[in-house]
Amino acid sequence: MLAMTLLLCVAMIGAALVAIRTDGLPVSILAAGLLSLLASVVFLVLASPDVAMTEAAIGSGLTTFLFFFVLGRVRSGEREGGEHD
Amino acid sequence: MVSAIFILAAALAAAFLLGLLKDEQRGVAYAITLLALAFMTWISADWTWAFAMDGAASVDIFTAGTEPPFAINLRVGLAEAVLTLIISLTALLSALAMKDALLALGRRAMAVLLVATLAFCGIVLTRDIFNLFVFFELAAISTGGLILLSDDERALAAGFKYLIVSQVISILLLIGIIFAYHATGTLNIDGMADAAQSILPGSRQAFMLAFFLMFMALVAELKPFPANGWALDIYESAHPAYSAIFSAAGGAAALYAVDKLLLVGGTAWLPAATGIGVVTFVGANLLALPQTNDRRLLGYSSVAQIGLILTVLGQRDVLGDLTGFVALGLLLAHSVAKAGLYWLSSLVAGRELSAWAALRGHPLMIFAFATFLCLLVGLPPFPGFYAKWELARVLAAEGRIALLALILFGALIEATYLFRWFGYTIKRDKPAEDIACASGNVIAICVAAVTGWVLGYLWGDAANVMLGRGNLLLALPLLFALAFLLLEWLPAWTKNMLAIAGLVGYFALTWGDYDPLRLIFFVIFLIGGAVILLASFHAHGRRVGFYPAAMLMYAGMTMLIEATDTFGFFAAWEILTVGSYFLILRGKHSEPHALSYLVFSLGGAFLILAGFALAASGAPLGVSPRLTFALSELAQVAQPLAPWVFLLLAIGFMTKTAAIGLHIWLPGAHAEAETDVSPMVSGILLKAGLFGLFILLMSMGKQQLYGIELTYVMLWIGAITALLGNLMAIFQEDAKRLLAYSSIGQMGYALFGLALMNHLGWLMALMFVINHYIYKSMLFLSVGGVAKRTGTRAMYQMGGLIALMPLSFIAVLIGIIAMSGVPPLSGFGGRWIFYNAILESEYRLPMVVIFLSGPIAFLYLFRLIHTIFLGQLKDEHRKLKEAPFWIVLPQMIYVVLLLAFAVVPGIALRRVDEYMNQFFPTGGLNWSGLNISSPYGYWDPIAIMIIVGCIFMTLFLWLLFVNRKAQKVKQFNIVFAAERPYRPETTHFAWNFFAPYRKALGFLVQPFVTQFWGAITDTLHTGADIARRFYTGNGQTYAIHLLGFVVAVYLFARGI
Amino acid sequence: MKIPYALLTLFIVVNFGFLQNALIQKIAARVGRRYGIPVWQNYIDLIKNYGQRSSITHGVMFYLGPVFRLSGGVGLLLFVPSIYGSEMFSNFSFAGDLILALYFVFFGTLGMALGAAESGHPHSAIGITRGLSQVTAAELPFALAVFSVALQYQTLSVTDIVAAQQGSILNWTVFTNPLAVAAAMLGFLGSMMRPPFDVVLAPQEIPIGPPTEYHSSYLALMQTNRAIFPVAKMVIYMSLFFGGATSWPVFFLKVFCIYLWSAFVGVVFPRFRVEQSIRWFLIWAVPIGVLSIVLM
Amino acid sequence: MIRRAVVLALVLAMGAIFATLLAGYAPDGDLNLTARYYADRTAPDIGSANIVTAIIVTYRGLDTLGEVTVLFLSATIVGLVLAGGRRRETAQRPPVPVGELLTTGSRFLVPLIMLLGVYVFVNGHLTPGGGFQGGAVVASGVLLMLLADPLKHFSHRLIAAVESVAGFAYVVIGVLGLVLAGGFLDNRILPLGELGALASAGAIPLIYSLVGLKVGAEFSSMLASLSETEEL
Amino acid sequence: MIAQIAMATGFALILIGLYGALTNHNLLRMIVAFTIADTGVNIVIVAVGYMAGRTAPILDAAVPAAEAAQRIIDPVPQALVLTAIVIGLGITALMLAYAYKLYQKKRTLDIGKLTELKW
Repeated sequence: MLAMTLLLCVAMIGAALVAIRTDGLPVSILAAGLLSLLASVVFLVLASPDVAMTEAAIGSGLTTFLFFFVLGRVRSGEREGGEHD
Repeated sequence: MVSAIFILAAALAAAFLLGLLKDEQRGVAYAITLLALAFMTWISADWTWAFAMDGAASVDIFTAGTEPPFAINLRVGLAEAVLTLIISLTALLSALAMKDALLALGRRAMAVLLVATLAFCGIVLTRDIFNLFVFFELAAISTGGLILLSDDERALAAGFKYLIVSQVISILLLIGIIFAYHATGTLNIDGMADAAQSILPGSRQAFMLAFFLMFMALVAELKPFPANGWALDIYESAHPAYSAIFSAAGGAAALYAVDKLLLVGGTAWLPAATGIGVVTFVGANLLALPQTNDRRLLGYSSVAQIGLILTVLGQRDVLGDLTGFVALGLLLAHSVAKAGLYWLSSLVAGRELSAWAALRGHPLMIFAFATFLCLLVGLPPFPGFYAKWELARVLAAEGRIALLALILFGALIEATYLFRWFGYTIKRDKPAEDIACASGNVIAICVAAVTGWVLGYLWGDAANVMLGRGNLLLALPLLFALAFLLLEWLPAWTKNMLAIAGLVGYFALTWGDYDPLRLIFFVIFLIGGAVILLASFHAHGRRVGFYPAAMLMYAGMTMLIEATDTFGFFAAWEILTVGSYFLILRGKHSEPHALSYLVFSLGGAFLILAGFALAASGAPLGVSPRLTFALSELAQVAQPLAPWVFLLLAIGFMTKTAAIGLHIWLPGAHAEAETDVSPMVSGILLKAGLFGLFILLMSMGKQQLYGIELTYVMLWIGAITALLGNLMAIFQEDAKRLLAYSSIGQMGYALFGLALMNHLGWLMALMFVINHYIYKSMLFLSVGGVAKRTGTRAMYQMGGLIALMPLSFIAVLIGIIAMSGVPPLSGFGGRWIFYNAILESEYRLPMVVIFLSGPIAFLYLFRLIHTIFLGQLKDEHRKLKEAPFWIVLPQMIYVVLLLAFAVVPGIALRRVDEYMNQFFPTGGLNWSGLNISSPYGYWDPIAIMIIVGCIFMTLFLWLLFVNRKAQKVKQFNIVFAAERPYRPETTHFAWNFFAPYRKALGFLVQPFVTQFWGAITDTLHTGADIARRFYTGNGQTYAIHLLGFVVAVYLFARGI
Repeated sequence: MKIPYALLTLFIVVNFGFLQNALIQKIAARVGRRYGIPVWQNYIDLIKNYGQRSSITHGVMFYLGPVFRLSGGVGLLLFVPSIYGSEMFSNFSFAGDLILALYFVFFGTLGMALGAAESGHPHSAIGITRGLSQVTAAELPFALAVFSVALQYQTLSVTDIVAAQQGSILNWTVFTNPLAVAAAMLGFLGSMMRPPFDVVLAPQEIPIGPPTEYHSSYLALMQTNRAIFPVAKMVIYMSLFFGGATSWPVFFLKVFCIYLWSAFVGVVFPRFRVEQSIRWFLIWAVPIGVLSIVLM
Repeated sequence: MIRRAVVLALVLAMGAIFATLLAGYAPDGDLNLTARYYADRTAPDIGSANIVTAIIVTYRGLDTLGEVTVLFLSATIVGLVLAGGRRRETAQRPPVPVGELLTTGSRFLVPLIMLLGVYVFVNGHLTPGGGFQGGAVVASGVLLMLLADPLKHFSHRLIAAVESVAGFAYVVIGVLGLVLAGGFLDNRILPLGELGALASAGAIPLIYSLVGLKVGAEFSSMLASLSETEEL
Repeated sequence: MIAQIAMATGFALILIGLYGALTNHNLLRMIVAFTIADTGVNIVIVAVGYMAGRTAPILDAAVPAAEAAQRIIDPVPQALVLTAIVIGLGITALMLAYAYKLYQKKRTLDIGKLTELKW
């Protein structure tokens, strides 16, 4: 149980770092979606199924979709505003 | 009453109902929205009435049928009811104001508006911390939505910045809530507060941190100083009606949330709240100085006011049950004023401050604008004034002087930029397009203005009930002044008749119950005022705005005399300051000078406020600082404080008598005022300062501060003021400025006399009060009459008017004879008493300075009469008529008065002389028949008058007899370098009349003081201009500011 | 019964004034190795001016100028007791004390200024400016001296001050309070329109300053004042500093000597500009006055 | 470059605060006051098997009402914000042809998803999940339909009607709770029924299904308004 | 021990999210970073409520109502998180709509270019 949580946590932090540091925006959004998914698994480990379902449905499902939808609408913008600072 | 939950339920039901309507039915949707808002307003008004009238206890409303700690409960007390009333009323009026924007965007925007109101009411009502978080998020999202109402392109970016910041806030708040829950076991605020006391030391540190995070999140909602760039952008770009809601309702709700949270945190966190509040108040006010955009300026002012109220909340431990009275007073004043100002800004098209000049065509709007500014700055009869007084009293009692000083400094800056704005509105040229008089806006503004005055009455009543302060709005003189607001439609002369009748009537009613000293001031204020008002008959048309302002000034002065306790005195002091400000502002070029007058006067008034607060706190330790502090009790102030109180009050009063260093406002204010306003302000208003000094010296007498005798310092100040005032007067080219500087010099004399602290010194000062009133009013009136006829005030452009304006000449001649102290007239009496006074006093050196300023006074007087009336008559003035009858009449009255006073000075001075005995028994005058003798010399006015008269008449008749066939010739008929002069300009010697004096003593009149004050204002402006670059406009930077702010406060909090 | 005696004093002083002025001018001329005017010259001028028929006026104030001037001179003379001790020659001193005399000096100056300004002549206006500036500066040391004397004798009535100085010469103020007297005598120079400080009249530069436009009977009044006014002022100096006069011969002698002091200085020094004279008074005369008060 | 350094410093400072919080954290040995009350009182008072649902719907009913309003608000404002964009059916390039697999798959899957969604929010008070999760699932079903047939025009009128009716009904139930039972949003207006049965826990199932419907409608309206905006 | 780990990761996520939000100039990247931070907060909240050796707060056959108080973990944080997630979504949707509208009006997604409102 402990080992699994450790693994999940490390994965989550990895996903978060990828989401922040990566250049491509789609990759970043996907990483955030993955993070959400991992989070819902952690919620299961922390004995809160309700939250897990919500996180899965809304967190990874809808949020990621919203991002892709807006990204689609703003495709050209992504290239031009891509550089970090 | 309807349960308060219906406020939330009704809003929600209406919002969902709007969804059902078709898009085209916008009218119906708008009607439903107004109906829902009206219903919410009615419920909260009903509750407010119940609490205020029957004083019922606060009521808890349970949801989900279970006890609070386990379910969310709402509480409705007086504070909550009033706040929900303000929130829903502002929302209703704003809905009216932004009718077209709402109709344009359709029913969705109306639903969002309803939910926004619901969210703010929820924040106020809920007692559950997580529920508070939900309502805050609801408010954030609805703000995001309502920002779209604005037609300003930049609103979108502002909305996005706001959402970024609210994300950071929600992170902090959530973490804070969960750890607080973990430490205390409950989410209910009251439950958490009880549990916090009994936390075992182990987890106390964790709870403190959790509370810190929650506290920081809520304070961030209050737009604290360094981290409020996002709020200012919203205020600037959002629809003004929405900004009204955001500022009035949003501010009120967030403040009450912080108040509830502070219950949990206990007294450990109050210093932090005070610190943040004061920094915000002073910082935002400072940065508001260089603002030019009106809505952004209002944003800064709103942030500052919320900071001030946070400070008051931070002082809860000291204010005790007064916290509600003070905080609510300031909050309501802020909400009503800010909402009103934003609605006004929706009328005005241009966004610069001077674009508001378009309001000038609508007197009602100007009245509303003035009401809102007075509400904000906290001038009497409004709630802010009572709140500021109680706050100052308590802070001084607790010895928190630095905090009081900061608050007063911030308030002074706020008054500066607000009234500078008012000056632009009244004086700058009107922009082309008039204001868009949408009915919704106008209704909202009028309701706000009326609410402002009603609040003033209510707070006065509350102060009367709770603290025994007189309700200002019930004071007869103030009511009389305000009545003139309603009579504005009458022609000027009827109003003038009414005013004079009022003044004289009031004098006749109440002159009996005053001691001789106050009676003399009372005579000058009322009867003197009535005589000057005679000159106002010359004006034609309605003269809108003159009479309310003038009567306000006179009301202030009468209340000053009537005041027995420090509160009444200070209220009167501020009323006359405001009244005289509006009066001076009427002059053609008087805007900058009126502003400098107001800033100096308010600065002085705040010093007096601090002085009285200190005096009240100085009461003997055993006795708790009393609520009312009688003026006479100033004498019993404990020793360590007494000199400080004396210092503060003396400087405060000396700003009004324009002592050197504090005098730069006087020349502009008196010279640029209207013809009949200059005598009022110069002849009468300066005496208010002297009256204050009389009261101060009568009660506190001599004071020592660090071994220096304060009255001795005042002696020197008086002497130097007299010298420099007169010296500066000599070199003036403008007649009215010359008289203004001469007033400074004369006030220096009077101050000197007062500071001598002996019987004759005070008598001389009083003699000066009477003399100065008579001849200064006369001179100002005559110079005003001449200026009206010739169209100029520059003396070198006039000349030879004796033939055309004989009456004015006689008035000025008698005036300068009296003023220069030449024997037959009353001026000599003043000088004679002065000589005896200085013989008695033990100081020597200041005498030298006063001796030099005596003859100098004679110089500028002669310059006045020579350049205007004597010498060569200019061509363009050939066909001038005498000054208007109504301006000449008061002058003739004064001439008769002067002669009478010269012959029989006893009528005024005798009773005052006996009255003085109770302060200085030795060294009085004894009045034996016609002769007046003092320990040193004697003076027989009637004998002098007769002897001089006889010699004069014999010689005059003899000369007339000898030259009975004399031939009258024009001025030009003179032998001049053996040729006949052609141009009058070449032979009228007037420009730079006292050139030798300038060469000899010019170095004394370099404008050091003006440069000094100029340097201060410039540093403030440039400093503020550089500091505001801090708001770069980048949303990310604002989030970084917020984080930095949280970390900074954490480091500071770790210190305590 | 007071009035005839006052008129008698007036008559004596007028004649004494005419003779004294002529004598002083003769002395000044002799210093300049000129013969000088005959002693009775002033009487001739007076008769000539009153005799002139043609007279014009520039308005009411023009009339009042000389009237103010002369009544100032006469008033000053009569408000101060000429002869100490004699009831006859105490004139109208019951009406006011030293301060009345001090401020009555301005009455004449004010009148003169107003009258001259009404004449419309630029020279008189320039003369007035110079006159006022200089007189006010000269007034200060005198005022300080008077204050110092008043402090010394603790009274403002002239008779009491003179009474305090009776007895031997040594109790004259000049010995008991030398600084005050020094300041007063320096101030005295300024007010006597003699050369170091006669820029006001400036005979060569602007023909006799303020009274430029005056002629015939107006000038006559002014000349009678020119006789009375200096004597009246010197009466005050005499009473305050030099023990006052108990009889007319002593009166004439002391007044003449005081006048000589201004004459001697006048013939020696060139003319000051106005700011130079102001600075001179403020740098030299005033400190002495201040010292006299502070050391009292 | 300085900006990143400053941000790093600030974040580390916040990290320090969180670290102290973390260090100070000690898990409770036993349930605290509120949790114990919920644990003991939920079954008899509310009759809901899923304690979390009981808390969400009744005990902290106002929160949920607020939350639903949040969603309603977001949907409305997204509609408001995007209302500016030109409608899709104007000069729009023919959409990319949809793959065969997607259309048949969606035709088969959509009803199943909808069924799952309905099941989730109807059994909110028994099994984990509830109105929000169910709504989200329903929305994903609608999303799938959108993907399968981009040109399919959803009648905004219908979605708005469903949303409003559900919201209004929710408020009415709340007020009924005040009128009939103990307080606003009290679920005891209907019989509690027997623990674990479908028709138990008073009004909770009704409320939660209404919430589910509303959330489903809101998400679909959001997605619909998003899909109708034209491409930039 | 699990709770501590989860909470630590939660805090880490928040910090990473904040760092991401405050350094990236692209609006969408900021919004992504904020969602990460929100997830982090949710994890922390749930981790606070976790008690070792106890099961989910659902009363069913395995956990009868009687002994619920000893067997279940604290349900309150879960209720709070559920609301927090939904609210997080609400705000994210709004921010996305704003980002879209800003892009439509200003043709840029760089936060540094939206600075007309300043000083």
